[in-house]
Amino acid sequence: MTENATRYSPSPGTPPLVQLKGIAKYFPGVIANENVDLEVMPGEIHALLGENGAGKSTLMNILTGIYQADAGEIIIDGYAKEFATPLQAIAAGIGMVHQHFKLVQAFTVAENIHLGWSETPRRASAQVLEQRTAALAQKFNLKTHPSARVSDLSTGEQQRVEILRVLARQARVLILDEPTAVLTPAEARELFKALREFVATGNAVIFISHKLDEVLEISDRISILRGGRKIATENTVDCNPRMLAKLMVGRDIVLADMRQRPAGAAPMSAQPVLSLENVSAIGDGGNEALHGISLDVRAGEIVGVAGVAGNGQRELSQVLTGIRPVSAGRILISGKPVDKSNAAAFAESGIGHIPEDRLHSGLAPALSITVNAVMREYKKPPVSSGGSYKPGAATALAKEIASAAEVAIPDFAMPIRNLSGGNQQRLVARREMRIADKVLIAAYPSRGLDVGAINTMLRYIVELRDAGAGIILISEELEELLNLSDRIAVLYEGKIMGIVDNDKTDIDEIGLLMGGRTQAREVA
Amino acid sequence: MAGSFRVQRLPSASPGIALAARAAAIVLALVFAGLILAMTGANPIELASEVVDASFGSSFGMEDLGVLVIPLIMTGLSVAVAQQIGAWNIGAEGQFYAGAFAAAAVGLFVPGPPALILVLMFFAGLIGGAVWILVPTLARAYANVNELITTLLLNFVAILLVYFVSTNAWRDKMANSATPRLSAEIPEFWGSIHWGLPIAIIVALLVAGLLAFSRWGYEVRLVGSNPSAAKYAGMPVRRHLITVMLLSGAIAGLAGMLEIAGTVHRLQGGISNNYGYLGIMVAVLARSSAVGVIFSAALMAFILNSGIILQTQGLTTSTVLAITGLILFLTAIGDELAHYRIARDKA
Amino acid sequence: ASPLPAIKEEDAVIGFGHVGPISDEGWTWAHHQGLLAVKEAYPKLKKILEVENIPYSADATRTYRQFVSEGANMIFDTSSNGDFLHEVVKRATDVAFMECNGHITMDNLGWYYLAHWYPTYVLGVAAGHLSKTGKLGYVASFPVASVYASTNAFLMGARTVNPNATVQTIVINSWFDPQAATQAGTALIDNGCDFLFGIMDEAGYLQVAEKRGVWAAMWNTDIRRYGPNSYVSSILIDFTKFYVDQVGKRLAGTWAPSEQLFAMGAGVDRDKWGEKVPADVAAAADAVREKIMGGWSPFTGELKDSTGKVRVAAGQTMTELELYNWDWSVEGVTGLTS
Amino acid sequence: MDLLTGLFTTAFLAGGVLALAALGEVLAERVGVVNLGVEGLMALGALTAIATVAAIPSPTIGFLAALGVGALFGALFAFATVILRANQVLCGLALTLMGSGIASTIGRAYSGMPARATFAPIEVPLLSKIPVIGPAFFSQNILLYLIFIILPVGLSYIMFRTRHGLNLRAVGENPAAADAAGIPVNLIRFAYVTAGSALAAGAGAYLTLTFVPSWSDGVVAGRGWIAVALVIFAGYRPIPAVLSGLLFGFITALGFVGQARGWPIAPAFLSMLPYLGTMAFIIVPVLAWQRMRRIMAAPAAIGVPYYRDLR
Ligand SMILES: Nc1ncnc2c1ncn2[C@@H]1O[C@H](COP(=O)(O)OP(=O)(O)OP(=O)(O)O)[C@@H](O)[C@H]1O
Ligand SMILES: Nc1ncnc2c1ncn2[C@@H]1O[C@H](COP(=O)(O)OP(=O)(O)OP(=O)(O)O)[C@@H](O)[C@H]1O
Ligand SMILES: [Mg+2]
Ligand SMILES: [Mg+2]
Repeated sequence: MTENATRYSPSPGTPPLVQLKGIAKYFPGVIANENVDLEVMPGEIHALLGENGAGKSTLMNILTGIYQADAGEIIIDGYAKEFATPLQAIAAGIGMVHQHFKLVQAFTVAENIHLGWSETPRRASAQVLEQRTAALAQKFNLKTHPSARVSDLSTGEQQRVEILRVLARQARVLILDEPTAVLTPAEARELFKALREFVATGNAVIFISHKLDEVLEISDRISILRGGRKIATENTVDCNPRMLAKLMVGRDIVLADMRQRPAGAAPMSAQPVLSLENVSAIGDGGNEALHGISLDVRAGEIVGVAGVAGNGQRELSQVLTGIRPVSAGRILISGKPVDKSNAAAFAESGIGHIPEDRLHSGLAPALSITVNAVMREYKKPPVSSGGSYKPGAATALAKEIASAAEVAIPDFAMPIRNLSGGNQQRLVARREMRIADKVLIAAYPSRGLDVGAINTMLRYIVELRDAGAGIILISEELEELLNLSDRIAVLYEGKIMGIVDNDKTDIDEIGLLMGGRTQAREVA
Repeated sequence: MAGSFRVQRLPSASPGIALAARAAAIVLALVFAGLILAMTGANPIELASEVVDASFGSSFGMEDLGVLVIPLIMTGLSVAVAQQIGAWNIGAEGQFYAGAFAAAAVGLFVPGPPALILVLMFFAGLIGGAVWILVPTLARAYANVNELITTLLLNFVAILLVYFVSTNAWRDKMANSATPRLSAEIPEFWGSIHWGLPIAIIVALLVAGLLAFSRWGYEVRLVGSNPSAAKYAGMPVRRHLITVMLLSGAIAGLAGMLEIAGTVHRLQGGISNNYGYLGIMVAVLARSSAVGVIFSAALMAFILNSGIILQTQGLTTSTVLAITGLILFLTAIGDELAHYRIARDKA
Repeated sequence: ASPLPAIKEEDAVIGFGHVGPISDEGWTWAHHQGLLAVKEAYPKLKKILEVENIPYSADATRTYRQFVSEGANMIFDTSSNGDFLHEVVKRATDVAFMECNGHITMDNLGWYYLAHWYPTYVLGVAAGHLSKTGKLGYVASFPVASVYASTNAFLMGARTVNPNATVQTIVINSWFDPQAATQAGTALIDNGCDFLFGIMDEAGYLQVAEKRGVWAAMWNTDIRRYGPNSYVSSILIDFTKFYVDQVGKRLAGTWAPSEQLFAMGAGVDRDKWGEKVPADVAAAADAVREKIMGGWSPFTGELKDSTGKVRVAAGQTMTELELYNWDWSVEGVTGLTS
Repeated sequence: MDLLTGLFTTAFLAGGVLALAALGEVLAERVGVVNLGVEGLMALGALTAIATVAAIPSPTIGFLAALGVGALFGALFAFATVILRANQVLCGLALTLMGSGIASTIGRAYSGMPARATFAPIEVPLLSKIPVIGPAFFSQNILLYLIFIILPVGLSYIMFRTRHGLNLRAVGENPAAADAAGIPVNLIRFAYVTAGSALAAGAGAYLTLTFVPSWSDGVVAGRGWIAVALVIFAGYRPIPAVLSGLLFGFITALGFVGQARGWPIAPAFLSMLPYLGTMAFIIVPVLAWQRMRRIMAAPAAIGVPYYRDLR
């Protein structure tokens, strides 16, 4: 606890605000939850921890009436409840910010805030909704564009809409499923302040996160799930990161200094392997999203890209991988200018890409794991020869990728959608690293991963760097950037505000740049 | 809460259960229809044995099925192919006519030995169908215009075009509204079943093979499933959209060619018994699998032919239509229910 | 070819294949009346097969084949299915086939049709009297022989009264589409036509005529109740005698393929005049009817086509087969060819 | 009657059928369900209207009865596709077959019978005297005002200006999001698919109570398919849906007028006009004006059954 707001203390004998008893949920072949008990007291911020796939989201989906439990009881304020539909849960004061956004892409922010809400005026014109949204955004101090279409927003901006929506609904229990994964530290701090104010009046928060520091900072108690079962509930004051990690994973996690290069690692090259020279690009909305960006990556180097989501990261990663054409400037691969943006050619010349939104743009969710795993190498033997495609060889390659990614897969013909987000992420990362001889563009590679998995993911990236590839690491995690990058570029409104050397900078300076201030001192 | 049993939906139904569900749906529909028929005084058992007898008991019946299944395989395949890339080709009907039109043009006006003419007609059919879907394809690929509506509208145009030529310029004076008999005919190999049947099956297998075992097929599946991911992988999204839609049109056009060169032998209005629309059902029943289309076309042919048999037994067309609808309706439900299983509690 | 052997009534199976529904109150309904007459005349027949709505496609072959499988001894195709039928005819040589509006005969296939152009000419005379504007409207399905004969005969009749009369056709490109027929009728009236005629099976344009207060004549059956004030008459068709006769011959073993065009008064005629048709108009038209029944043919040259070319020389009379296969419009008929 | 007036009059009559059916389909597709049963529903409605007025000679009762029958079959379709989540395309086509089959089976008893009661035109005083447009629009039957003014304006108000409209559109765009926000997805889908089916049957009733006042087998003649197409053309919006019905009716009428006036174009080609014209109206604006793409976009979840447990 850093700053202490006035704590709410329930009078003795007050029943828990939320009590789950013996909850079980089975999916075909999976025990998502079994015999889970959970108590959340009024005034409490209760953190829920667990590895990817531990069953956290499932448990919360049961509490919000989206899933029906196969066994167990939900007790609110001491009264047993049946939540057959989300509406009943909402009526009982339960609100949730979902891990996979529940937003209507074609609607504006204002419309998304107001849908399904009983307080929405019956006669709801666009103007009215936008005014109300602006007022709400002001009240909860979350920046949004009420009239913007959600499909035009970055992931981070979309998440802000989700948070605003639930806060606006004055829930008594607020469930946040990895809410801060895409917020800047400053924004996260704002959010925490709001959460503390929220519980100060006797409300409760269930907070799911993989960021242990954050959990230790914000929560009062912590429950840990593993393999669908609850392992423990502890008071936060009694916890430390190492012990939490061990509880979650069942073994010790060693956090190493990633910038340390082992002997035999490839040295940083003198010449850049990938350069942008004054590159501009047009965004989906038709406006210029990148303005005259210049950036070099050398082999064996990790260049971090910091910045609040929505400041051109998506466009930058697309330009760097040939998906989006440049409107001005040029791109050089190993010193040779690229004359036409072409994603296949970029991939063939050794540029891999872990995309920001893996489910939407990096995978075909409805197709098999095999098909998705070979997406980068289907043109090469052994998967294909001539014009033919060999399903057997493809599955073999998929198995190879899966084992490198340490993902256990029962059936490679099953749609990849059925895998957990974390496992999808690992597969994509391994798939991309196989082709990234020159450069890997990794956009938010650790987003949504548990500590163990983040550790693995970052290890992958460092291994690749040591093998001599240049890395562009786009992230909002300043800790992560500082822990890995050799240099950090800060993106703000489509421009690079500055590129700083990791050895000569600190969080504060980067924070200023992220806010749009120009660089205070020059970097050599 | 829930007892010791619970209902789960599996992402895919096991083939055995799916087949059983389909059979159950058909049986249920027939029982239902039989009850209604019995109420009107007909003898449903007798009718049913008549259907089986007439379909499989005589060479005539088998011939009818064999001839009817050809256009159904082809139009079903056409729709299924378009589905691979995520497009709805509601225009197989029109492309069928366009293919028939083009093939007839060759058959009527190009002199030459029949074998050569047949080959030319084959390609004319393919091209005719592809040309007919060209505008919807380009409109979809370059302006993202929904192909469902454009392909549908062109059906009506194609039908009018065929009526126009067969009652005007190309008319045979000794027929009411048809062109003269085409010089070249696809030979028959068993009764009235012509070589169009093996051709249709080979084309379906070829397409299935291409989709499963070629790089092109791999890319097409990916583009059809998630264009954004395909773009990310550097695949030519638009080019595949165009080629697959043109292929879909060409296959439907070939259906028209096979029908006039093998079965009808003249160009005239009305030669397609809604084969294009039936192709949609065939493709849906086959879950857009190219091999599955062969089987669902056979099922559809059996249902349709049974309808004709029932009509000669005194059932009106409209009753038969309603029964066919009921069968398909229950089949759709059965297909979905096949995904569910009842599981025992693990607790 | 030797005639098909006689069969006992108790063993005989007769098939009827129709293009439309029996309930169409037009063409198919008329043929169905024939079937009923056969049933009445030969009550002991083993079976009468009847299928409606047979599409003009390979489905027709399947249907007629099914008739044969069911043991049919004689089959009537009531709306020419051409090759689709002939395919079956060739393979079922012991079955007698009659094709309505057919064109060829085989050892076991004959054809029959109606010389509808004569009563149509009579209706044309009435139209010439009744139409004030001289603009006659015609709702057509497709530009086929029966439509050419119908429009031509209609105008020729009208021109005997009003030499400036014209027939404007609208082709709706469908054999059955009440919505389109209604719209076509409306468009004709809007364009100044005050007498509608056509070849549709349903009452669409008669209802329009009634609503708009113009005259209308119809085909096939008496459907005056749809427009009692507008109804002039119909080309009334009657197949009962023909069907009973044909079945009788088949049973007796005397059936042989024949080509038959029913003459006026023998299967085709005008209907009883509409209630509002003035007596003098009816009388004038009936006088022409008498003349035709007496053997006179109005289809005598000189006849020019719509381009002005002389197609039938002066004094020359068109043969019945020429009338049956008419494929050009006489001067004054517009809309069939462009 | 003036030619242009006649054109408009038939455009309203013929277009009304399409407009009402298209409105029904807008309702279904807006909540994410494709109903290809329109053709069959129209046949059922057309017959129900005729059969009802044969017993009770009131066109209003006939129309309401058709709505009821449409709702009944719509509920059956919705039960299969929304509750049981069976394939929408297959169920829709099956509904068309069943509807047409049942209507013509029962319809045998009613063929040859002119509608015993129809909606009579009402002359709106003064307005009906306006040249050209006056008689075409202000001396029409009451249903026409329902179809061309009350329903589209009302529905588009509900859809785009109310809370309920926001919720129903959300169901068609992203049922999972709607569900999580507390919107009863299946209830809304069920209700709107049923209501939309009622309107489709209403279109059939409109056909036999005003435009072609009698039952005959096949009277719908494929207009149901056109209505489905027009919905896409109209960008899934009520007002454009009725306008596109009107446009289609107008171009069809134009084709007939062209024939009546002896335009030197073969009738077959004039008959192609409405189809080709509609194609041009779809493609050209999108080519000319990029923003149309977004405006015309279909609800994102269209045709996809919603499973809560599926991710
Ligand atoms: N709808 C579903 N169908 C089938 N399996 C599911 C479904 N939802 C979740 N699962 C499975 O249930 C298990 C728990 O998933 P859940 O999403 O609750 O995990 P989580 O703890 O939230 O993980 P993460 O940290 O990755 O979000 C996983 O194995 C997952 O694959
Ligand atoms: N993400 C997508 N979702 C659905 N369809 C898509 C998608 N991406 C492409 N398509 C289809 O493929 C067509 C061509 O795609 P492509 O990406 O080449 O076009 P574009 O560059 O986005 O469009 P344009 O150049 O016309 O602005 C699109 O018009 C569309 O029909
Ligand atoms: Mg989760
Ligand atoms: Mg043959």
